[in-house]
Amino acid sequence: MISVKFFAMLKNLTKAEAKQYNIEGTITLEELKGMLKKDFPALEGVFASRSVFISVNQEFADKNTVIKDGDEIGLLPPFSGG
Amino acid sequence: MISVKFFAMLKNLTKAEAKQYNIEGTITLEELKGMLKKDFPALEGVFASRSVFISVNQEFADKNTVIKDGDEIGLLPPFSGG
Amino acid sequence: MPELVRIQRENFSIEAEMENVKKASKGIGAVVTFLGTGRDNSKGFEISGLDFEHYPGMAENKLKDIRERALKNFNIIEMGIVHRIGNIDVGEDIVLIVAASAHRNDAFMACEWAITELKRTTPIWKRETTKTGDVWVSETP
Amino acid sequence: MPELVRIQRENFSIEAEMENVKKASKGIGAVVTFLGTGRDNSKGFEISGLDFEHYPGMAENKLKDIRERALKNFNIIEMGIVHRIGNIDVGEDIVLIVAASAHRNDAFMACEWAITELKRTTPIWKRETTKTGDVWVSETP
Repeated sequence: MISVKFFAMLKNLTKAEAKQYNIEGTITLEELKGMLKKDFPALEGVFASRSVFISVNQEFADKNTVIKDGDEIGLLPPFSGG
Repeated sequence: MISVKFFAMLKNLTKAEAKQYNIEGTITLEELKGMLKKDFPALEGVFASRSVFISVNQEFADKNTVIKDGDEIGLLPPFSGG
Repeated sequence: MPELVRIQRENFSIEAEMENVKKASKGIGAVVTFLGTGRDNSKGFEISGLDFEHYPGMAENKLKDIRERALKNFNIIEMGIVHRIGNIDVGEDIVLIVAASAHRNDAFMACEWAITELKRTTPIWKRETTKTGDVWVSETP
Repeated sequence: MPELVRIQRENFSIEAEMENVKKASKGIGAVVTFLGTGRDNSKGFEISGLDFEHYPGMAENKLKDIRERALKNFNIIEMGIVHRIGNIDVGEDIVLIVAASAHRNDAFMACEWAITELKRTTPIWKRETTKTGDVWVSETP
């Protein structure tokens, strides 16, 4: 099982704090985004505008990042700390 | 009468805190330096090395500054505040 | 002795944080601090309060990472970073960065770099309360 | 309420000075401070204490002038400057400059400019006590 956490305005959009998925083997970031868009159509615009970072196990993911069972994924809108 | 104040290491050099002179009319900075060098030969090297600022009535003097009766002159070595 | 880098709900003492950094060495001659505080307006809107959310674990690690890179890349002796989360009133303190060095230029450079890096890399989000409702702020593109 | 710009023998409270500056406006979002402290070494010599002398009147006026020029030339809201004179031990605070603005870049620029200008234009002199005696420091050429 993987857990996807939503933060800040993304929690408002998805009306959820987190979402769990059971996956077999590994999936890519694009596959994850597909799953999320199906469950949360509001995320389509967010992914399209690229105004979101994705973290895997609390590190920034990149194109080549692969998601495996047990991973913690974060959907991070643009930061505004400081 | 004018009063010349010495600060920091210049007090050590002149072994004085201040020196008063009676002047008639006005004098130039160069004339003042001449008077000071006569009374405090140790100042010769200081003036030669230009490692001193001169203030008149607590404002930095320049080449054209003229000293008149009642003025307060400061002999200011390089600053080291902060 | 409190940790040099941390995230907390409660307010911090600027003096205590600076002391904590200063005691690293008697060779410290310059301490530059950046303090971020809650303004009463933002982009023309009146603000009546702030609320900060963070990604627990990841946010703390990103701040620790900033300190370590600052110590490696700048000629500083020590750095402390404290960021608050939760509700923060207008005028209250939000974030403090303390950079200490022998000479002032290094502390200025490291402090300014660290706050810029914090805003760029640390998963913390600000929500502003305005007359027309609460707005999440997106400052990093 | 203490003056924003002053020279004094006694130590100052960093927190009190920052509060004094912060209360100028609720539009302040960034406060950058420079704190100069007594180091235990200078140019390879061990220092056991410091003594600062100033030109009374002129030094205060030069500091006030720095604040006024900072307010005119930088986009800051307020600035405070405190410099101590007399005997100062290693590790003690010597000078504090507090610059407050809406956005951080202005406060960083004004604070860094102000301490550079202080060293350049303010008649204050430092004497360092070393093992081999007391030495007046000439830092400005």
